[in-house]
Amino acid sequence: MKPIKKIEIITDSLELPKLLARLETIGVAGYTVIREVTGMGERGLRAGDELTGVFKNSYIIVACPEEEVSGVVEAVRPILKRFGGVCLVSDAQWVIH
Amino acid sequence: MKPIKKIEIITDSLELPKLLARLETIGVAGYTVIREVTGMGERGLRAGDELTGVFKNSYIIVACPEEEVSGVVEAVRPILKRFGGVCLVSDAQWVIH
Amino acid sequence: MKPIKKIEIITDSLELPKLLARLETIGVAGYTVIREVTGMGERGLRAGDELTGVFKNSYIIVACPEEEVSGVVEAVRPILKRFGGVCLVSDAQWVIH
Amino acid sequence: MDASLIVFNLLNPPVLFFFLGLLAVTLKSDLEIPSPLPKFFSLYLLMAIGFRGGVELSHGGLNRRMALLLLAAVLMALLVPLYSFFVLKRRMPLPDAAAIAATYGSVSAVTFITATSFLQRLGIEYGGHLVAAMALMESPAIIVGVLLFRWFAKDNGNGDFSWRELFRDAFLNGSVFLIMGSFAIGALTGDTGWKAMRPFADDIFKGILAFFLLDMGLVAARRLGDLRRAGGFLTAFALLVPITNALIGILLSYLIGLPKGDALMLTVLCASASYIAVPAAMRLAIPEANPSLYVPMALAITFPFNIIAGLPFYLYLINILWS
Amino acid sequence: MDASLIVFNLLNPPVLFFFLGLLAVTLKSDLEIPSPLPKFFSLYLLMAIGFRGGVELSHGGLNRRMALLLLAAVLMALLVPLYSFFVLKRRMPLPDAAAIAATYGSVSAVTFITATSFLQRLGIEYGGHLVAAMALMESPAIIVGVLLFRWFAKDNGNGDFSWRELFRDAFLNGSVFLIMGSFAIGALTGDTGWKAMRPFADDIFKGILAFFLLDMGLVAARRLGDLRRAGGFLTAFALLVPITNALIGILLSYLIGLPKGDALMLTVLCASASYIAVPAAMRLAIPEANPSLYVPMALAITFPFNIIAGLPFYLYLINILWS
Amino acid sequence: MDASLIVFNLLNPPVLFFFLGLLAVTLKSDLEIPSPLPKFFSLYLLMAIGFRGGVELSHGGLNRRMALLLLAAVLMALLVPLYSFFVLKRRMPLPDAAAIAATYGSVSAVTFITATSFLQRLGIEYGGHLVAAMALMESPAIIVGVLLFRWFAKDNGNGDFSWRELFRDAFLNGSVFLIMGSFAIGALTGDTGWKAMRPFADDIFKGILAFFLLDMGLVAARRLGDLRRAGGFLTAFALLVPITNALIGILLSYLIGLPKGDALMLTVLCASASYIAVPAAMRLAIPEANPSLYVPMALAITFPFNIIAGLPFYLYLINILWS
Ligand SMILES: Nc1ncnc2c1ncn2[C@@H]1O[C@H](COP(=O)(O)O)[C@@H](O)[C@H]1O
Ligand SMILES: Nc1ncnc2c1ncn2[C@@H]1O[C@H](COP(=O)(O)O)[C@@H](O)[C@H]1O
Ligand SMILES: Nc1ncnc2c1ncn2[C@@H]1O[C@H](COP(=O)(O)O)[C@@H](O)[C@H]1O
Ligand code: NA
Ligand code: NA
Ligand code: NA
Repeated sequence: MKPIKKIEIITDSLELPKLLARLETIGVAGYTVIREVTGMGERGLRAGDELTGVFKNSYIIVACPEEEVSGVVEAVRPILKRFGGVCLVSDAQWVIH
Repeated sequence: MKPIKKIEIITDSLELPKLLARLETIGVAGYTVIREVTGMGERGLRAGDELTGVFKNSYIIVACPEEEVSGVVEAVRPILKRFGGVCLVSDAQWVIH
Repeated sequence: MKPIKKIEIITDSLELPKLLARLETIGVAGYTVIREVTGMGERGLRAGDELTGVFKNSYIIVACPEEEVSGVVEAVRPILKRFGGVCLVSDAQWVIH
Repeated sequence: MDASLIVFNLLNPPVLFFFLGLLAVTLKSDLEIPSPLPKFFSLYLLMAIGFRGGVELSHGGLNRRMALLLLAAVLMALLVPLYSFFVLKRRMPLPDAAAIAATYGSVSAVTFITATSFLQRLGIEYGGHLVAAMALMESPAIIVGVLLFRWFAKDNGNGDFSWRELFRDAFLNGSVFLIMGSFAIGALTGDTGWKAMRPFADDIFKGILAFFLLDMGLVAARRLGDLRRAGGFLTAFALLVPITNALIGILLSYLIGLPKGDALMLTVLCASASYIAVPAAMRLAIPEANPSLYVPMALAITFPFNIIAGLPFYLYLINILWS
Repeated sequence: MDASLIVFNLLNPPVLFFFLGLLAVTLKSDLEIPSPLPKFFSLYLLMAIGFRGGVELSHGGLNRRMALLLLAAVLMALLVPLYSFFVLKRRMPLPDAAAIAATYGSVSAVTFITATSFLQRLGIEYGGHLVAAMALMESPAIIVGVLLFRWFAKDNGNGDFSWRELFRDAFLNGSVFLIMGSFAIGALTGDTGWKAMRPFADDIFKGILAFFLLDMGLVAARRLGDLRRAGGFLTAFALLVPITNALIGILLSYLIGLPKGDALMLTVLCASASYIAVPAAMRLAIPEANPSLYVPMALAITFPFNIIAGLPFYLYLINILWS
Repeated sequence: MDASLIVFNLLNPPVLFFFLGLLAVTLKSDLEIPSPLPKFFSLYLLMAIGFRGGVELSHGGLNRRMALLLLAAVLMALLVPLYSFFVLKRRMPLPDAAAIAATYGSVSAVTFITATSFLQRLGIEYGGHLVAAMALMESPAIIVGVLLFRWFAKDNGNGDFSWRELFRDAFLNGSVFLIMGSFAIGALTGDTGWKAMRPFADDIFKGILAFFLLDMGLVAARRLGDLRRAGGFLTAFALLVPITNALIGILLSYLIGLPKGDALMLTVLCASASYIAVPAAMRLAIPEANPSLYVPMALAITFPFNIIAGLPFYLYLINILWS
C-alpha cells in the first residue's frame, strides 16, 4: 500500500465531458465517474428530473499522487466556479496489485 | 483548501425523503445523494429488486464543518437505529472555488 | 463513534458476483455496492455501453475494523490483478447507533 | 378436477415466462431485467388495468350486486388481516405477525391481471368494477395491520410515528394512486379514450406482462432461499391462507349471486397477497418486521401457487357450484 | 368561446394523465416515473413525430405557401427572443433575461404533439412540413439569447466560452438532431417505411404520450414551488407572452393563407416555450442564469396553459377568422 | 450485382437509424440512449425472435434437411474459431487471437434480425429452425476459443479458472438463455401464443429494432477510434473473414439444398460476429485479451458491413447459384 490522495468532485452533469477532457489533458492516470447523482447546495435543489436535463450532477473520483493534486484542483476550479459543485481532497492508501 | 468533515450515510431508500428533510431542517449547506445502491449488513442482503421496492439503499454525502457534525449525526441516528444503515465520518479538505 | 477503515474497490462489473462471494466468505459484516460506474485507467476507457456489457465497473465500499483490512485486501487483490481496478483504504469514524 | 384446465392455464406465454425466470435462477444463468424496467412494467400494468376497468365501468352504472361485491371486497380486506394476525401471533414476534397479516389482507395486482388473461382466453367476461374492488382492497389491510401491532406492542409510544403518514402511504402510495387515477381517466373518457389508448393499453399488454412475469420469476427464485430460514409454518401459511380466503371469496360470490367471471376475480383478489404496496408501507410503519419473511411468502409461494394451481382450481370449484 | 371545445380537449387521456401527475404531487403520493424512462419517452416522441412528418412530406413536395410558413417560423424564432429580452431586461438581471428570452423563442415538442392529437380527434389535418417548422424553430432563439447576453454583459471576455460549442449545442443537441434525423428517414422511406414503423410510431403513440405527460405533471408540480420565489411578473410573463406570440402566429397564418390545421400548429409553436433544448444550452452558455426561473415558467405555467386553455382558445380564434 | 438491391436494403428505417447513430457521433451531437434502455431493447429483440422461431417450428416437425442445416451451423461454429485462431496467432498475442477467433465463430443476433427484416420486405420466407441454428451457434466458439488459448498458453495453471463456470457462461448467459427459453415457449404455445403475443412481439418489432440500431450506431462510432490503434491487419480480418465464412455458408446451404431464405439466414449467421455473448465470456475467461480489439472489430466493422453490403451481396450470390 502506498499513500495517495483521493479527490472527489461533484458538479453539473452537463459539464462532465469537458471536465473529463481536462483531466485527461493534464494526464491523470485514471478516474471513476458516477453519472447520475442528485443533491442540494448553494444553487438550490438539483433533484435530477429527466425532462430538462439541467438539474443533475455527476460524481468523479480521482486517486492520484500528492504532487498531482494541485494540477487537478486547478483544472477543476474554473468549472466549479462557473457551474457550482464541490471538490474534496482526502488521504487514502492505494493497494498495489 | 480548508479542513472539513465528510459524512457518509447509507440507509433504506424509503427513509430518504425524511432524512433529507431533517438535514435541511438542521441547516446543512448541501448534500449529495446516490439514490440506488445495494448492499449487505446486519439486516441481510439488500439486493435492490424493483418489485417490492423495500430492499434498496440510498447513499448520502454531506460535507460540513466539524462543528456541524454532531448535529447531523444526532439527526441521522434515530433513522439508522430504526431502519438500519451506516454512518461514517472522515476528514477531508474542501477546495474553495 | 469508533475508528474504522473504509475500503473502496472499483473493478469490472462482470467480476462483482465473485468478489462479493469472497467478501462474504471471509466474513465481512457488510458492504455497499454501486453497480454501474464508468471510468478510465490503465486498461483504457470503460464508458459503460450496454451493448457489450464488458466496459462497466462496479464500486464497492466496505467499512471494517482495522484488523480485517488485510483479509479483505488479500481477497480482492487477485481479482484486481487479473481484471484491473483500484482499491483504496482510508480512515473513518463509525457512528454507533 | 379437470387436469386440462391446469395445462390450459400453463400454456399461456406470460405464465411460461414466469417459469423461465425461475429456471434462469435455478440454472445460475446471469439473465436479469435491469432496473428500472420492472418498475416501468409494473406502472404500465397498473395503468392499463386501471384504465380498462374505468372504461368498462363507463358502459353501465353501479347496480346493487356490484355494490355488494365492493362491500364484500372491503370486508375481506378488513377481516383477513384480523384473523391472520391472531393465527400468526402465537408463533412469531408481533411485528412479523402484523406485517404478514397485512400482506395477506391486501392484494396482488399482477395475480389479478394474470387472472384476467386466463378468463379472456376462456372467453369468460368480468366487470370493470372488479378493478375498483382491487383498488379498494389494497390499503385497508395496511391500516389494520399497523393498528393491531400498535395495540399489542408495549412500546408503542414511538415518537417518530405518524398516523397521517401511514394513511398517506396506505391510500396514496404510487401503485394505488396510479390504478385509481387511471380508473378515473378510463371512466371519464370511456370508449373514445379506449379507442385512442387501446393499442398501448391492450394490444401489447400480454407482451409486457410476459416480461414482467419473467422478472417476477427471477426475483421469486432469488427470494426462495430466504424461506428456508422462515420454516415450515410460514410456508404452510402461505399456501393454506390463500386457499381459505379463496373459499370464503367463492362463498361470498355465491351468496351475492355474481356471474362466474366476477366470482373468479373476487376470489383471486381474496386469495392473493401483496408484495408491492404492503412491503413498502410496512417497512416504514413497522420497520421491526423482517421483510425477508413477508416478501418471499407473498412473492415466492402465494403468487406462483395462485397463478399456477389456484386459478384453475378456483374456477373448477366455481364451475361446480354455479352449475 | 365555446366551452365544449375546452371540455373536449380535456377529455383526452394524455391530458388527463398530466392532471393526474399534478394531483399526485399535490396529494404527496410517492408516485414517480423512474429515470431514465421519461428520457426514453421523450426520445420516442421525438422520433415518432419526426418520422411521421417526414413521411407526410414525402407525399408532396414543397410549395410556395409552405416555404412562407417555414420563413414565418424562423422569423418568429428570431424576433420573439429579441422583444422578450428587452421586456425582461428592465426587471431582472441580464443572464436571466437572456435565458428566459431564449426559452420563449424556442418551442416545446410535447405541446406540438399534444396539439396534433387535439387536431386528430377533431378530424382536422395538418401538413408534415410543420414538423420541419418545429425543428427549425428549436435552435435560433438559443443563439439570439446568447448573442444578446454577450453583447450587453460587461465581462463578456470569458475565456471558457466557445461559439463553436454553442452552435453545436443549439443545432445538434440530442432532441433537435433526433427529430431532424427521423424526419429525414421518414422522408426517405415514405409510405413503405410508414407501413413498417406504424404500429410502433403511431399506434402506441397516445399511450406513451400519456405516460410522458404523467411525468410532466409530476415534474411541473414539483417545480411550482420555485415559481413563488419568481414572483408575479414572471408568472404574468409566462401567460401573456405565449398569448401574444399566438396572436402573431394566427395573424401570420392568416396572411400566408394557411389551412386551419397548419395555422393552429404554427400558432402553437409560436406560443410554446422550450424546457428541453434551451435549458441544457443555457446551462452551458449562460450558467449565471437561474434555471429555477426559466424552467418552471416554461414547464409549470406556459405548458399547462397551452395544452389546457391555449389549444381550444387558439382554434376558436382561427375558426372565427377563417370563416 | 444489382445496385438496386443495396439501395433497397438501405431504405429500411432500422438500417437508416443505424446511420443516424453513426452521424450523431461524427457530428458530436450529444444524442444518447440512456442505460439500461439498450439492454431492454436487446432483451426484447431476443425474446421476440426466439418466440417467433418457436412458433414457426411448431407448424411442422424437424425433417432431414433441417437436421443437416443445424449440423452445418454447429460445424461452422466449431471450425471458424479454429482456423481464425491459427491465422491470428501469427500476428498477435495469444489471448487476443483466441478472443477474436471466438468472436467470429459465434453469431450476432441483431445481424440475424436485420436479415429477417430484409427477407420479409422481399417476401422471401425462412424457417423457424434458423432461430434454433442461431442459438446453437452462440456458444461453441467460446469453448473452442478458451480451449485453444489454454492449450497454447504457457501459464495455464491459473488457479482461478473453472471450466464449470465457463460452460455456464457460454451456454447459460442471459442472451443465449432468453433466446432458447423464448423459443421453447413459442414452440409450446404455437399459434395461440402467437396470437396473444403478436402485437408485442411482431407489430412493434421494427420500431424497437430501429431504436436499438440507433444505439448500435452510436456505440459503433464511438468505438471506431479504438480501431485505429488496432491497425490494418485486424480491419482487413474483420472484412475478409466474414466474407469467407459467408461463402462457405452459401456452399453448405447449396449442398444441403436449402431454400433461398434459409440459405441467406445460415450465410448471415456464418458471416456475423458476436459482440454480446462472446465479449462477456472472454472478459471472464481470458481477461488478458484486449476488448478494445475484439469488440470494435465485431461492432464497428463486421456488423455494419454485413447489414449494409453483406445482405444484398450474399443474396445476389445465392440468387445466381440457385437459378
Ligand atoms: N456541503 C455539501 N456536501 C455534499 N455535497 C454538496 C455540498 N454542497 C454542494 N454539494 C453538491 O454539489 C452540487 C452543486 O452545489 P452548489 O454549486 O453548491 O449548488 C449540489 O447539487 C450537491 O450535489
Ligand atoms: N460494514 C459495512 N460496510 C459498508 N456498508 C455497510 C456495512 N454495513 C452495512 N452497510 C450498508 O448499510 C445497509 C444497511 O445495513 P444494516 O442495517 O446493517 O443491514 C446495508 O445494506 C449496506 O448497504
Ligand atoms: N487513479 C484512479 N482514480 C480513480 N479511479 C480509477 C483510477 N484508476 C483506475 N480507476 C478505476 O478503475 C477502473 C479499472 O482501472 P484499470 O484497471 O487501471 O483500467 C477504471 O475504469 C476506473 O473506473
Ligand atoms: Na388477499
Ligand atoms: Na415559442
Ligand atoms: Na460467425
